[in-house]
Amino acid sequence: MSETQTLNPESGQGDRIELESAVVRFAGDSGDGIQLTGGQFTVASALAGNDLTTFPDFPAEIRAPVGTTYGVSAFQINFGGRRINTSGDAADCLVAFNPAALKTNIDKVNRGGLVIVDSGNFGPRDLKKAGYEVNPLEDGSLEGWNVVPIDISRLTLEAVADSGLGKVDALRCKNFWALGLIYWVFGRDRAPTAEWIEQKFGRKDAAIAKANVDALNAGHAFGETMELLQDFHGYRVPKAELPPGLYRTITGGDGFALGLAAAAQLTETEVVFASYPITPASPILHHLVKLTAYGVTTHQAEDEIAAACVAIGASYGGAIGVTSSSGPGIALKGEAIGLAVAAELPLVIINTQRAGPSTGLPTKTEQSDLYQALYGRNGDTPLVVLAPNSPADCFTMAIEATRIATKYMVPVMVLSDGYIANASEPWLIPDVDSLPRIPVTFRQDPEGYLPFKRDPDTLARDWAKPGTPGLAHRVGGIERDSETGDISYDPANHQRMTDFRHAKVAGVARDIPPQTVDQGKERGRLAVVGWGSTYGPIKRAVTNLRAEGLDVSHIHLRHIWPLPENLGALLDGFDQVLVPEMNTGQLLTLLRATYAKPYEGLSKVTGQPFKIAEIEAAVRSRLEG
Amino acid sequence: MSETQTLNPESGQGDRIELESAVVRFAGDSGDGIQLTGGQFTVASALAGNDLTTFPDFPAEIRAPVGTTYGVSAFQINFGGRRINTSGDAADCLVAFNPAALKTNIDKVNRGGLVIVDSGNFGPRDLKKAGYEVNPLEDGSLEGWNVVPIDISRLTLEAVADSGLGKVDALRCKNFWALGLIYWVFGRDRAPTAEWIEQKFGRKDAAIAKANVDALNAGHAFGETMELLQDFHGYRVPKAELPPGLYRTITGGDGFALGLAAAAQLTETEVVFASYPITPASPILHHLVKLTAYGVTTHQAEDEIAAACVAIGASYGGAIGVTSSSGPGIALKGEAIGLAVAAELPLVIINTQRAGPSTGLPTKTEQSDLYQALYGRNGDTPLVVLAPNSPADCFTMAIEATRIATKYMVPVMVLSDGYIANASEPWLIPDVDSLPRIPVTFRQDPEGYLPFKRDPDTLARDWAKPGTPGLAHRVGGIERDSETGDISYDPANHQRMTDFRHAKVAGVARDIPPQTVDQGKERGRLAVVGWGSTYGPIKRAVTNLRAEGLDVSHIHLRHIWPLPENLGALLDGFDQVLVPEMNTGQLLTLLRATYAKPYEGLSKVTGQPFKIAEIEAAVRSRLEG
Amino acid sequence: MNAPTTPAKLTPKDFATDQEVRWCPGCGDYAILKSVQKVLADLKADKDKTVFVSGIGCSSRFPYYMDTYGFHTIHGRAPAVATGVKMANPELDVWIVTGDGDGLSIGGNHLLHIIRRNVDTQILLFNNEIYGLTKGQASPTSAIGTRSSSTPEGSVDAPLDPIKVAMGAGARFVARTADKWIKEMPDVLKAAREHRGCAFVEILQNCIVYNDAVFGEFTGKEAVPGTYIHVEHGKPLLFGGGRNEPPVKGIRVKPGTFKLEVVTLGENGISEADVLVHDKTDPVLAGLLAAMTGPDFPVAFGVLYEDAAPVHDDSVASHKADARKKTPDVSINALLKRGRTWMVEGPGA
Amino acid sequence: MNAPTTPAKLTPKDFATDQEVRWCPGCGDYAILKSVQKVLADLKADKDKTVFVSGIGCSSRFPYYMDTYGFHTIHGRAPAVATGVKMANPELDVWIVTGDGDGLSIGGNHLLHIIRRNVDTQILLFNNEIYGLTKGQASPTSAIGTRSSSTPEGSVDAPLDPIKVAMGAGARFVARTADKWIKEMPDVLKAAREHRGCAFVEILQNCIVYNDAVFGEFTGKEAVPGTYIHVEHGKPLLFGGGRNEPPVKGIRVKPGTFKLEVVTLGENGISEADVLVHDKTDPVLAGLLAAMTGPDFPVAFGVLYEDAAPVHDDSVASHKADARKKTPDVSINALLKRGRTWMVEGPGA
Ligand SMILES: Cc1ncc(C[n+]2csc(CCOP(=O)(O)OP(=O)(O)O)c2C)c(N)n1
Ligand SMILES: Cc1ncc(C[n+]2csc(CCOP(=O)(O)OP(=O)(O)O)c2C)c(N)n1
Ligand code: SF4
Ligand code: SF4
Ligand SMILES: [Mg+2]
Ligand SMILES: [Mg+2]
Repeated sequence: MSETQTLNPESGQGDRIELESAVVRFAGDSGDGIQLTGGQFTVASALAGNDLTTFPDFPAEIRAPVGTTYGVSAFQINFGGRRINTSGDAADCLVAFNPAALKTNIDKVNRGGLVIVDSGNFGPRDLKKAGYEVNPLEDGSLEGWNVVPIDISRLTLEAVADSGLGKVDALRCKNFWALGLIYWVFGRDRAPTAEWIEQKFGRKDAAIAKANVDALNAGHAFGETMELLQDFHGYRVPKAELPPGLYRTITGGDGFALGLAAAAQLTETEVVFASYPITPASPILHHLVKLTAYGVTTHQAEDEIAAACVAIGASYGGAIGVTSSSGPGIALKGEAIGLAVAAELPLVIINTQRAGPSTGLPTKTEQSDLYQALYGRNGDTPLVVLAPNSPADCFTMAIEATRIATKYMVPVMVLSDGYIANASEPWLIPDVDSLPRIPVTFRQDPEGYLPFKRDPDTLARDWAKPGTPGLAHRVGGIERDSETGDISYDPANHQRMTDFRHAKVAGVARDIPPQTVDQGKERGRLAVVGWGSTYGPIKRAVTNLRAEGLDVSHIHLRHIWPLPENLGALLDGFDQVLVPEMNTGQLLTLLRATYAKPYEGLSKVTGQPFKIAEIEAAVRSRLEG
Repeated sequence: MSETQTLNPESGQGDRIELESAVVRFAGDSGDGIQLTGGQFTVASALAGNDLTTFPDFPAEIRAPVGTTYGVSAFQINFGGRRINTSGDAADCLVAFNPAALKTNIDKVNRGGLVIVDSGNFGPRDLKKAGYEVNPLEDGSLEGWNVVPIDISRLTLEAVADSGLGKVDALRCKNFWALGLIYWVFGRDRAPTAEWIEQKFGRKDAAIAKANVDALNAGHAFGETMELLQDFHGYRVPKAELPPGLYRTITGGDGFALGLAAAAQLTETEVVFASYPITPASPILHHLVKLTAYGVTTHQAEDEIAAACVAIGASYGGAIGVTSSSGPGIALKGEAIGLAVAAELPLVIINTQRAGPSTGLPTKTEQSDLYQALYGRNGDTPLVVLAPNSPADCFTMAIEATRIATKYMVPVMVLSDGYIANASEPWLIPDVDSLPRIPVTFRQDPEGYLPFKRDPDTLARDWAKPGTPGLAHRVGGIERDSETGDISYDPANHQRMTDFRHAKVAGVARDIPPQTVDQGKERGRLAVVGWGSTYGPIKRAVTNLRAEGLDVSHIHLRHIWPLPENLGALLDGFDQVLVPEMNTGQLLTLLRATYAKPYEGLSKVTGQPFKIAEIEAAVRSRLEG
Repeated sequence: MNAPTTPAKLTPKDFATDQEVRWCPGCGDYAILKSVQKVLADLKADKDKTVFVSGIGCSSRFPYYMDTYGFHTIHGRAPAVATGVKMANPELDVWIVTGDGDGLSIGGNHLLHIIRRNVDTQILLFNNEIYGLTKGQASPTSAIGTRSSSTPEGSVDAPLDPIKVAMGAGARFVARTADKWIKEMPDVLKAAREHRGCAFVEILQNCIVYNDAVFGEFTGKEAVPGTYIHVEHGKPLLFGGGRNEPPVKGIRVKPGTFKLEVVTLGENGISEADVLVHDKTDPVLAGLLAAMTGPDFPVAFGVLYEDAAPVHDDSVASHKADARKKTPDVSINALLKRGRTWMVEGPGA
Repeated sequence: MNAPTTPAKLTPKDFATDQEVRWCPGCGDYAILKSVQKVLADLKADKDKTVFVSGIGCSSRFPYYMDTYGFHTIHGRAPAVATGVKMANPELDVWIVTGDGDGLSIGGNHLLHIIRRNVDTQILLFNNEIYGLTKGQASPTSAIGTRSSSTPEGSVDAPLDPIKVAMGAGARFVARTADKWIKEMPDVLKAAREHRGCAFVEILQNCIVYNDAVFGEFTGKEAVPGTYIHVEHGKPLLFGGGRNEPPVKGIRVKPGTFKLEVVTLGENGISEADVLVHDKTDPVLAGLLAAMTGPDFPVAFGVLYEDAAPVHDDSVASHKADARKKTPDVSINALLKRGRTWMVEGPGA
């Protein structure tokens, strides 16, 4: 059983077929409004009570020529009447607006899946641009799928004929025509989308708004009146059981941005966010520039080094310095992060990882910067590493990072990735007022102030803001006396400070929740240990395997360094430990080094997330082999 | 038994006391010519047939005010009739030219050691500048040592009275007076030093030359005629048994510079060395700027990133690109090193490590950049890591790094440190003509050229120099097709290339010598596993402990990544494995992660090398406890 | 030998690779690519001796489309990599392609220093006043008020003027052209290639997606007469007539100041003789010309400044030659034995 | 309250820390330290509101000796750290101390950008034309031919002119002084502090150990008359008389050019009236003055250029104020609910 379930349209009996969950994929030219269409379908599914996860699949090129394979933009949604953990291994239903979209996406559709194609776009030039020599709709190459060619272009033109729009504008409505059809397939309510269209276009151009609504309705009517497949009356995906409350969708970029704004409020301290644009990290900046009113000042620096240094300067100045980038940019920040470790200043560093090495595959996801997070600096330079496991968790982890950074006066690296950054999921909006405050105190008392004297509990030094009377002091990157902070070349002092830095970070382990088992027993034959964005596929795979009766548990780390205090003992309870990662085994290195146990890795480095089936197979081979 | 042996002057019987080895330390103001004095004593000891190791102890300040403690410059030499591995845990004999030198160095002298002090410099102002409230020569605080106060200043002035020099210049001769006295103490020949003085000053100023020689002779005569201590007739340190041949002294900086020049000759390929000044790495640059004629072009770049990029550009252009720095500078190069890994170009990176984190203690030694070497980049970015274990080994490792980099088209990181950089040892000059050539072939044949096609054996791609007809091609940091090198977003290709990069570096293990045991048995109770500059103290400690009958072996890694293929099995032969490092346990992490065995670390992070006694104690506590 | 020694006539296509060009349709980069290919063809350049080095950005994809040697490096570092290429092989003709973000934001330091060292390369800075590849953030050359994904309310920081920066670093060749000056661009590029030393060329380039038409008024066929001037060494600074029309305006020094002013020919007795003659060796004039912007002044195109100076390649070469001259024996064995050495005799001795 | 609100008279000592100053005896840094301490005392600066931020180098040890807030950061990055400090608290008076290596080699890019953004700070660039702390390698300002540990045969690359670089980045305040101008330096520093925006001050500083006396001829008590000029806004550019002597020479524009020339008063009928009056708002004049070097010209000291422009601190502040104005409810709960939301009813509903 996989996260998604292959459709079997033939089984219909006049009624809608009930599906536990379904994966729909829209694909077309960047100009076809694919992301917008997907977004509307997402809202409709959410309103219909489904749980869901969505993932946009942008072209690597900014704007490729129309009709080319590398210009195809796609959007995938997995929605269901049960908890949804991934955007789906493969689609049950594809809408392809042109040959290029069909070509690049057909392999992502389950055999037997429904493939709706705008046959109006399959002329010789369109086929040639996509690199087809023969029309795939005619050569039998699509036999394994339930292909439904519809001349959506023509039908759209007909539907909006009396709108007064020119042909080009009229054709722009075809995504809504297709959306209407898909709404029929899944029995969705059109009203909210129609409303949205009114709001978006209505003010500027009532004709365009009306045409789009007409197209939406026409597509829907087409579904109702025409038989797409023999005896096919559409699907029904029941409501999921979700905790009640107010929901919105959230991406990883949103999560961090909103989480930092919340952190500014919870700490009652201004956040200074400094970064340099880079894929796939930039959405955090793009969101935060709109949140100035909430106590977050943003700064687009001249480069990543400057961004880190601006954040460090801001922390020195009494704000919460945050910097964000992706792998290559984080590499550049290494020296500056060392300064923050040495000066013992709070600093939050967000790395939205992408496929490396070097420029790598900027738009593809990977988890290969864990080494860099743990070890990517000169000297013995420990810091705290956290990893959210979903878009919504970015909100939580932004706050957690701020809490640890300010409480321990230490840099905290948060590892997200391209998948988390762009994926979107429904989010039960939390009540920020009910979250625990994060008390941040600035030293005020000049009496007995020693810049590097420590709180005996946290080992944090005091945070003394410039401008505070009587606390003038100097800090720097040269080794500091363990109390006065003056430059010290004393060997014993260097050992003491090294030990302090180490113990301070290690001590954070006492201040984080003990590691729990996400699913399965606390002891057993095999534990799958994951971190970050592999949460979804591991969770679903373990659910499936446990349903089959296999003795497997899922442990997911969100605090990577220090590791939770109980982790070693927990892992000792399993005969085998399997660590799936989208890298060549980086968490594996950490765990083996820490516990000196021969845990095994499962590595995938393709720029693509794990499939549920891949995890299942790996576990099975170990438990059944 | 330690590397050095405490003197017992009382045991003299009119004859010189024979010592297996001795440690002498000179200390004074930077302006007192301490390093020069030490250098002369080194040559004299070498000519006397001793093995030796020396270490200069410069002040952190460029030129501090005269008489201050932080302006003290020192020089230590350990020499003997047996193999000498370190510059000595502590001195047997100290020459202190002023109170500040006494104050900062007395703790580095063995109890009972001989302390010669220029009492002519112990006036109230001198004492005050050094922070003494009472004259230590008079308050009994030096009771544990054999202190011999001599008014060297006055005696020097007397000795050179007829030189015609003014008082200031005359006083400048006092280091030679003291050297003469020490020559008497250890029975050294004055002639070569006198000759050297003639050569150095003779041409410019015969009077100065004569005065210095007179001072040298006067100091010596003083030793012969005056009794320094009761019944003390000086020491005799016998000749060491050294392999015959022509010798010179060599520091780590010299080793790298000469090794790179040799590599240029052995590969018949030009070396382009690009770096940015930084302590303690700069001596390599300072030496190489004088070796232009030998096929090494140097470039002082605007920063470390540029230095790495110039080296990468040079490698792309068909030269051997080399870059060098210390920890903070290497941190800055991380992104660029990733480009070299991705573009698969040869690159040699030399890191002369210093104490971190951040600016740390620039003049102090540490081994804390191993993590950074192994893991300090974004992405899965494997490269080769080597570590010379002595100044002379830098010569060998520069050549080895070049061999691997050019054969495998891969960056090689070489980890030296502040101790190796500045320590000096006698070096049996090798015959470079008899060293194996390093064949470097540039692709010439356009037929079938594919930029990323690999040699099936080494997995290296061809090196194609711009300017070669018919080979025009493009490389870059975006993931490349595994044959054509064109940009490829194909998931399977990314996995393949990731695997290639990994396998290529792993394959180097087949091309390096199997790990040997430096000393002791191949199986046993405890193996001490070291790397880099801890070689000396570990070697001496293990020698001493083995002489005591303890079952301990010494294994020293020079190839750190990939690890020698037989290492795991070798370590399995020992009940315990102890890994001493001047960091918080970085090689330990690598070994534990690789072999999943609970090896133990011994950490020292003071900016100072291990003492022999510290290693001995750690081993003893494990074998005797 | 009878083999022909001059290559057959080359065409721009000879410099094109088989890679599909993947800029957005309508991007100004296409025209620049064509122009560079044309110039190399016209000059019968040896493609095996030509190297394009770039950083990261839309513009920096350039090398993939040139059938020469090429290195698409990392963001901002192309000048340093190019310096290394030249040090390994000074005979190569090295072109650096960079963007306003690549060259003036993250790469500003390397730009300063390659210019200071006067490494014999051509730098083509594609200035579209925006970050194209990362989807449209403000760049250090974005005009104040530019609305972008990182400055939704309009950018507030003053932009850098690329030519002013280059001159500040001591550039000895600076020129400006634009994607839309299809006819004029090749001559500027040729002049850059002919210049020994580091030739800095700012190319105004339209990013149709994120910053469309910011140069529209004063570049190309549709440019408004009077908004631009093409300068030429030794020729009077005349402009304003529109395409193929005689100029109607000129530029002269505002008497008694260090400022320029625009004069109208025929007004107040002004004739061509009153107009300043362009002297490309005058750095002050170059600075003033580079700084001209509308609406009061035309934007200047062409070679604004050129004056020879010692070239890095030559100083490296002569340093090598001197060293060799001073070191008759370059064997490593001799080197190792230099300085203080001593013999240890074998046990038999 | 009766407590005094104006602080008692401050002395330079009030700004000195208990740390032993560890520059080499005779280093020019001592005089600069004294001068800065004096200026802060004279201006009754609030030391709790004053921050010194530096990079790495001998010069960058400066903060340890100032009893104010201080941050000794990493090599070349002080401008970026200082920008962060100002963003956290714009009320602080932030001074940046950097060297010719720190500021113009590794830190060149940050220097460009803090100047471009016009962050309200004072930048003191100690130019000794050498790397002091790392024991004497050539720096990007070393004169051609400088023999150093990295250039034993003399450096070959053309040096950068710090002021030219700053002006190239669009600086709105540039000044030059020297360690040996003990009497004149305080006024320059005061002017820099008074300037709203980024004030760039080049301070020629003697490194007695590695580059002694390179400025000896034209700085301080022993300077040769005629080799230097102290400029003042609105005053004629006169010089050459030596200490306490009336000037004998002047500077004027070489007629018909963009060049300056030196004239001798009383010769060929030249009088003070023929001499150019310093206008600190003229960037071209500032550039020409900054570029003057011996033997033909005197070296210029003083405030060469100053002209107000929008300040980064203000644009950040007004951006914040605007945002608050547009967002009446700044509760996060309201923010989270913005946009599309939907209710999921509980099982009981
Ligand atoms: C170290 C690093 N930082 C950031 C990026 C992301 N990045 C790629 S191109 C670019 C800017 C591109 O702007 P520009 O140089 O103006 O080129 P254009 O795309 O406009 O031609 C950025 C920020 C990167 N690839 N590497
Ligand atoms: C990243 C890094 N690179 C290199 C160094 C070594 N370093 C310290 S100071 C310095 C240059 C100092 O020159 P300058 O800025 O002119 O200051 P000065 O000592 O002359 O005052 C260098 C190269 C360093 N500390 N950090
Ligand atoms: S984003 Fe702009 S600069 Fe980049 S290819 Fe598209 S049009 Fe050209
Ligand atoms: S090395 Fe030079 S700059 Fe540094 S403290 Fe000494 S004299 Fe001053
Ligand atoms: Mg751009
Ligand atoms: Mg300097």
